[in-house]
Amino acid sequence: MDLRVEFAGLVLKNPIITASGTFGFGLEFMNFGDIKRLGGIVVKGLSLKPREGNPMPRIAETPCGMLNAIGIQNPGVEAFVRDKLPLLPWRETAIIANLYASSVQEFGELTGVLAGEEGVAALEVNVSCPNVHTGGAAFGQDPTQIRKVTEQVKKCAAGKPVIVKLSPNVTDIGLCARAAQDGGADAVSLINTLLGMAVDIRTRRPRLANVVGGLSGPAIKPVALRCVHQAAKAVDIPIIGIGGIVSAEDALEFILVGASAVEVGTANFLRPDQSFRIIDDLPRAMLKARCKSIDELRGTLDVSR
Amino acid sequence: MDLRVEFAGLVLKNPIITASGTFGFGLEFMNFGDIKRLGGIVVKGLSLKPREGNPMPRIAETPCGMLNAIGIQNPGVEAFVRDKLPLLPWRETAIIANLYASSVQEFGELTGVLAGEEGVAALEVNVSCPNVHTGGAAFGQDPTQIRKVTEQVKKCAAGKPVIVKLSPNVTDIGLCARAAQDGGADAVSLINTLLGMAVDIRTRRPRLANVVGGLSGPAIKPVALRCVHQAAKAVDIPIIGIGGIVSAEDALEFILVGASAVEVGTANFLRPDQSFRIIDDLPRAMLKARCKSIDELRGTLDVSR
Amino acid sequence: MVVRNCREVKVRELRFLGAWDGPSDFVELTLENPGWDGYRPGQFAMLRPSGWGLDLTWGRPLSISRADAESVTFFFQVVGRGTERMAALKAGDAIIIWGPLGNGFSAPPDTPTTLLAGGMGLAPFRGYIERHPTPEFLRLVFAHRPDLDCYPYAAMSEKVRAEEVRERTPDDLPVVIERIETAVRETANGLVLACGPTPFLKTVQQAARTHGVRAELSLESRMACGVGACLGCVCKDGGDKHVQVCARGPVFKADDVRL
Amino acid sequence: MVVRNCREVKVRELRFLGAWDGPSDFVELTLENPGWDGYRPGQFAMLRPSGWGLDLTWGRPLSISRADAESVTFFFQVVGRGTERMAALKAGDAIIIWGPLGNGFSAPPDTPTTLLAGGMGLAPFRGYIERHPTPEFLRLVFAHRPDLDCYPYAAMSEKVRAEEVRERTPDDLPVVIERIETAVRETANGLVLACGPTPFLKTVQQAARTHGVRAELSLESRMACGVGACLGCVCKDGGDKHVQVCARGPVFKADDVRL
Ligand SMILES: Cc1cc2nc3c(=O)[nH]c(=O)nc-3n(C[C@H](O)[C@H](O)[C@H](O)COP(=O)(O)OP(=O)(O)OC[C@H]3O[C@@H](n4cnc5c(N)ncnc54)[C@H](O)[C@@H]3O)c2cc1C
Ligand SMILES: Cc1cc2nc3c(=O)[nH]c(=O)nc-3n(C[C@H](O)[C@H](O)[C@H](O)COP(=O)(O)OP(=O)(O)OC[C@H]3O[C@@H](n4cnc5c(N)ncnc54)[C@H](O)[C@@H]3O)c2cc1C
Ligand SMILES: Cc1cc2nc3c(=O)[nH]c(=O)nc-3n(C[C@H](O)[C@H](O)[C@H](O)COP(=O)(O)O)c2cc1C
Ligand SMILES: Cc1cc2nc3c(=O)[nH]c(=O)nc-3n(C[C@H](O)[C@H](O)[C@H](O)COP(=O)(O)O)c2cc1C
Ligand code: FES
Ligand code: FES
Repeated sequence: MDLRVEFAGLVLKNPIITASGTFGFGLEFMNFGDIKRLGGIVVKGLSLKPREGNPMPRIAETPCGMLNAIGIQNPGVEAFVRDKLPLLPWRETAIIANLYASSVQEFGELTGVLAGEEGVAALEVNVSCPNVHTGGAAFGQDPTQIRKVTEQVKKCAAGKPVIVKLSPNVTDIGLCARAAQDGGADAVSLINTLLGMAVDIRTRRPRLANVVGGLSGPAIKPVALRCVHQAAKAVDIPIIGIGGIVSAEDALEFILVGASAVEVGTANFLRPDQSFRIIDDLPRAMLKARCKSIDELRGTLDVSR
Repeated sequence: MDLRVEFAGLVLKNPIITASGTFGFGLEFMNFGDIKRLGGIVVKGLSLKPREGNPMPRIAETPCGMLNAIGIQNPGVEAFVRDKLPLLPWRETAIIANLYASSVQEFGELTGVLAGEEGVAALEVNVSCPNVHTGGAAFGQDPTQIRKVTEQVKKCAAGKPVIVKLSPNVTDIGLCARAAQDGGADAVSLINTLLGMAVDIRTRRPRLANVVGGLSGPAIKPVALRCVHQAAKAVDIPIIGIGGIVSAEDALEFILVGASAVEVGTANFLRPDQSFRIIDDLPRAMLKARCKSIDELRGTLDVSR
Repeated sequence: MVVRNCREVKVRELRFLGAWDGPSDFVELTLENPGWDGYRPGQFAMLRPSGWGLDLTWGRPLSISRADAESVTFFFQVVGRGTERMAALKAGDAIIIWGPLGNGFSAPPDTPTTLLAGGMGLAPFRGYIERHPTPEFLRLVFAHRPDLDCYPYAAMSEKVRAEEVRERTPDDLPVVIERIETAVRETANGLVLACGPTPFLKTVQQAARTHGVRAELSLESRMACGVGACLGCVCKDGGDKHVQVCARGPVFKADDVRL
Repeated sequence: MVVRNCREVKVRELRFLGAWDGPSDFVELTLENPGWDGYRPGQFAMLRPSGWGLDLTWGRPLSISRADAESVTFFFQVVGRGTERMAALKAGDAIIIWGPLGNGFSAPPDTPTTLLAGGMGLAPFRGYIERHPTPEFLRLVFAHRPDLDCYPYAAMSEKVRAEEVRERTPDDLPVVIERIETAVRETANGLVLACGPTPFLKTVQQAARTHGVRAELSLESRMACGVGACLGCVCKDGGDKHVQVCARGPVFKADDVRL
C-alpha cells in the first residue's frame, strides 16, 4: 500500500494531517504516538502579536460534535518560531503554519515572518474563523476579500506553498474556492467550522461567552464532503478535506470526492491517539476501497446513475 | 403550566408542530399517539401536480443525523385536499400545508388551491428544499426571489397565515428572513436541511442517487439555533424554530432564543411517538427553565457578560 | 392465521431475554412478549435499543422470525454499526420496538406453497412454518453462503420438506439460480413466497413470470420511519409509481413491483 | 511521593472491575491497574467508555481517587449524560483512558496540612491521605450537601483527623463559609489544599489571602482534550493570562489563579 501523497509542492508520507487548533503545537501529543508518523501537523492559529483569545466558557459539547469559540489564543508568531518550531520534527513531517490576521496587510506581515523559516513547510491562511469579531469570517464569506488576502500572502510567502482555508458558512463555496485559486493559492483546505450556538435553558444564557461558535466533529462530515465535492468541481488546485473525520474510512471518503489529503480535528479529542490510529488503519480501509495507493482513489467518485 | 402559543393568527395548544416530510400526512402516526394533542402538523410538501420524487436510494444515516433527497414525492395538492385533509382532525389541531413549486407563478396557483380550504390553518412556503433541481434552493438562497415568492403567495392566500421556510445554506440568514418579512410573510420557519453528501468507499458511489441531499437531526441543532438567533435579530415577525429537536429541552432552547413555536422532524424517526413524548415532557422542562408559560420564556436569552 | 390488528402497532420498551449461542455474527434476539401472537409472518418491526444514544438516528427493521405467548424472536446477521450494537446487548437490556409493521405473506391452507429463502431471508419463514395450518403443503428451498449451522434451518427442516443449496464461491451461482428456477417451475399451480437479497428476488420474479407462477416477494430497503411517513424506502410498483416498502410491503405480489 | 513519570501518560483500554454499591448517583469506578502507582494525588484522567458511540464527543475528566498495584479508582457523581452512561457500565466493560494528567498537590512530609473538600472535591484526597508519609500532619474538613453516606468519608476519617459540615439548606451557607475560613486560619504556618466547586474555592482563596496562608486549589473546567491542546479549559493566571487548567493545573497555587 502506498500512502504517500504529493501536492502543492508538499510530499507527505501519508494523507493524514492534524487540523489547526485541535493538536496544539504537536508537542502535547508526544505521549500518545510518534508525531513523526503524521503526514503533517497544522499548528494552532498564529497571529502577529500574542492573543489571549475569548473569555470562558469557550467550548460546548453537542450531539456528535462540539462548539468552540477559542478566539485564536496564541503566543504570537515570534514565540512560535522561537519556542515551538525548533522542538518539532520538521525534517520528517510537514509543519504547516495556520495564519490569522484582521487585515490584508497584517496577513502579509505575518506571512513575512514565517516565509523565511525552513521548518515551515506551508502556510494555511485562515480566512474563515467564526470566532473573532474583526476579520475572521468577514474575509471568508466574501470572494473578493479571499482573493485579496490570498494575493497578499502569496506575494510575501517567498515561494512557500499557500493553502487557503475556506468557511462553509457561505451560499456558494465554489465561488470562494475559485477566488482563492484566482488569488494564486497553491491549494485550498475546507471546511472550517459551521457557525453554531448552544444555550442553557436553566441559566437562560448561551453556553459560550462569545454567544456563537464553530461547530465541528462527525456531525458536520456530510456538509464537509459536499463542500469538497463542490470545490473540486470549481477549481483545479489541490484540496485538503476537513470536517468530522474520525476514521480511516472517513479520510478515504474525502479522497474519493477529490481531496489530496485530509485534516483531522475534533477526532483528536475522542482520544489523543486517534490520528495515529487512523494512519494505522489506512491500509485496511484501502483494501476495502480496492486501491493500492491514495492517488489511485483520488476523485474517482462515480456519480453516473 | 400554560403550553398555549399564539402567533401569526394561529392558536396552538402547545408549541410542538411536526415538521414537513417527517410525519407524512399525520395519519401514519395515529397508532402512536393522539394526533389531536399536537400543536400542529405540517404535512408533506405539496405541489400542483403529483410528483414521483427522486430515484432511490433517497436516505442515508449520518452521525446524529441523516441525509434525505426525497424530492418532494407527493400525490399533488388536489389529492391531498380530497383524500387526506378530511381525515385529519383540523378542528382540533392546526394543519399546515407545505408548498413546493418551481416558479413564482406556480407558487401562486398552488396557494390558490389551498386558500379556500377551511381545514388548512396556514401555508408554509418551502423555498429551501435542496433536493430538487429547478427552483428549490435557488429561491431560498436569493433574498430577491424569497421576497417575490412571498408576495405572490401572500396575494393568493386569501388571508391565511403565510409562513416562509428558510434555508440555512446561505451566507446571511438574516437577509433572507428580512426578505420574507418585506414580502409580507406572517412568520418565518427555519431551518430546512443543510446541504450535505455521503459516499461509499466500497462502491465509490454517492449514498444518495441525487448525489447531494439535506442533512437533518440532532447534528444540525447548533446551526439551527444560531440561525434562529440571527433571524430573531433581523425581523419582527414570529419565528418557528426547526432543526435537530428531539426533546422538550431542545424545544425550549429554540423558544429561549426567540422562536414562537417549533417543528420536530427527524426525531419522529427515533421512535414514532417522539413528538408526543416531547409534549408530555414539556411541563417538566419548563420547571427546569423556571417558566410557567411559553410566552414567559420566549426570547429571554441573556447575552450580557 | 390472524390478520393484522392495528391496535397492536405501538411503541413498546421490551426486555431482552437472552441470545442464541450460535456463531457470533448470527444472532437470535428473543424479547419478552409484546402481545404479537396475532402477527402475520412476513411482517417486521423497527428496533432501537434504549441504550443507543443519538448517533444512530434510525431504528433497524427486522422481520419477526417467530412469536409465541411468552416471547418474540428476531434473527439477524451483524452487518454494520446497528446490528453490531444489537448483538452486544446483554440479557435485561431494554429495546424500543414498534410493530408489527407492513403486511405479511399469504397463507392459503390448501395450496402447494414453496418458500424460497436467500440468506437472512430465512428469518420470517420460521414463524410461517410454525403457524401454517397445513405444513404438509409447504416446501422450503434455502440458498445460503455461510455454513448451514449459522441458520435455524435444522429446526425448520424437521417440520416441512426442505432442501438447501450453498453458494461457496461465485462459481456456484449458476447452480443456485438453476435450483431457484426449478423450484418455481415445480410450483406451477401453487404459490411461491420469496425473501432474500434483491438479486435473489429478481431471479424468483423472472422465473415466476416465465412459468406463470403466482409469487410474493418480501423486499428489503433502507428505512427511517418504518411507518410510511418518510418516503425513504420506496420501490416502484407495477405502474412505475413509488410506493413505500414499509407500509405497502414489505411483501408484494411479484407482478406489482419493479426490482 | 513519586513525581509524575511522563511515559505513563498514554491511552489505554481498561476493564471495569466492579462498582461500589452505594447510593446510585454516587459511583465508585474501579478499573484494572494501568500502572499508575506513581501518580500524584490531584492528577486526573480522561475517561471514555469504549461503548460510547460518537454522540458524546469528549472524554470526561475525573480525579484519580486512589490507586494501588491492582487497580485505580475514580469516584464520581451522576450529573449529566456522560456520567449517567458511565454509571450504567457493567463489570467487564472496557473504558478508554488517558492519564495521569496535569500536576498534583504538594505533599510536604512535615507540614501541618489542611485538606478542604467540597462535595465531589473529596475524591482526590482519598489517595492523598493513603499515600501521605505522615498522615498525623493532615486534617480533613469536608463540606457537603447530600448525605454523608454518599461519600467515602468514613474510611478517610479513620486515617486522619476529620470533620464535616453539611449545607442542608442555603441558610446553612454562612456556617459552612465560617468553618472553611476558620480551618484556613488555623493552618497559619502550614498548607491548605482545596478541591471543590468554584464558589468554594473562591472562599478558600479569599481566606488564604486574608490570613496569609499558603494554599493550593484544584480547579474544574470543561475539557475537550485534557492535554493542553484545545485551549478550551483555560483560566486566568496571576498575570491575567489564559492558561490551560488541564496542563498547567488542575492544581494551582492560590496566588497564581483568578477565579
Ligand atoms: C422489512 C425488513 C426486514 C428485515 N429483516 C431482517 C432480518 O430478519 N434479519 C436480518 O439480518 N436483516 C434483516 N433486514 C435487514 C436489516 O434491517 C439490516 O441488515 C440492518 O438494518 C443493518 O443495519 P446496520 O446498522 O448493522 O448496518 P448499516 O450498514 O450501518 O446500516 C445503515 C443503514 O442502512 C440500513 N441498511 C443496511 N443494510 C440494509 C439492508 N440490507 N436492508 C435494509 N436496510 C439496510 C440500516 O437499516 C441502516 O438504516 C431487514 C430489512 C428490512 C427492510
Ligand atoms: C480535573 C477534573 C477532575 C474532576 N474530578 C471529578 C471527580 O473526581 N468526581 C466527579 O464527580 N467529578 C469530577 N469532575 C467533574 C466531572 O468531569 C463532570 O462532572 C463530568 O464531566 C460531567 O459530565 P456529564 O457528561 O455527566 O455532564 P454534562 O453536563 O452532560 O457534560 C457536558 C460537558 O460539560 C462538562 N462538564 C459538566 N460539568 C462539569 C464540571 N463540573 N466540571 C468540568 N466539566 C464539566 C463535561 O465534562 C462534558 O464535557 C472533574 C472535573 C475536572 C476538570
Ligand atoms: C478547539 C478548536 C480550535 C480550532 N482552532 C482553529 C484555528 O486556530 N485555526 C483554524 O484555521 N481552524 C481552527 N479550528 C478548526 C479546525 O481546524 C477544523 O477546520 C474544524 O474543526 C473542522 O474539522 P473537524 O470536524 O475534524 O474538527 C479549530 C477547531 C476546534 C475544534
Ligand atoms: C425525510 C425528510 C423529508 C422532508 N421533506 C420536507 C418537505 O417536503 N418540505 C419541507 O419544507 N421540508 C422537508 N424536510 C425538512 C424538515 O421539515 C426539517 O426542516 C428538517 O428536517 C430539519 O429539522 P429536523 O432536524 O428536526 O429534522 C424533510 C426532512 C426529512 C428528514
Ligand atoms: S421507512 Fe419511512 S416510508 Fe418507509
Ligand atoms: S482540555 Fe484541552 S487545553 Fe485543557
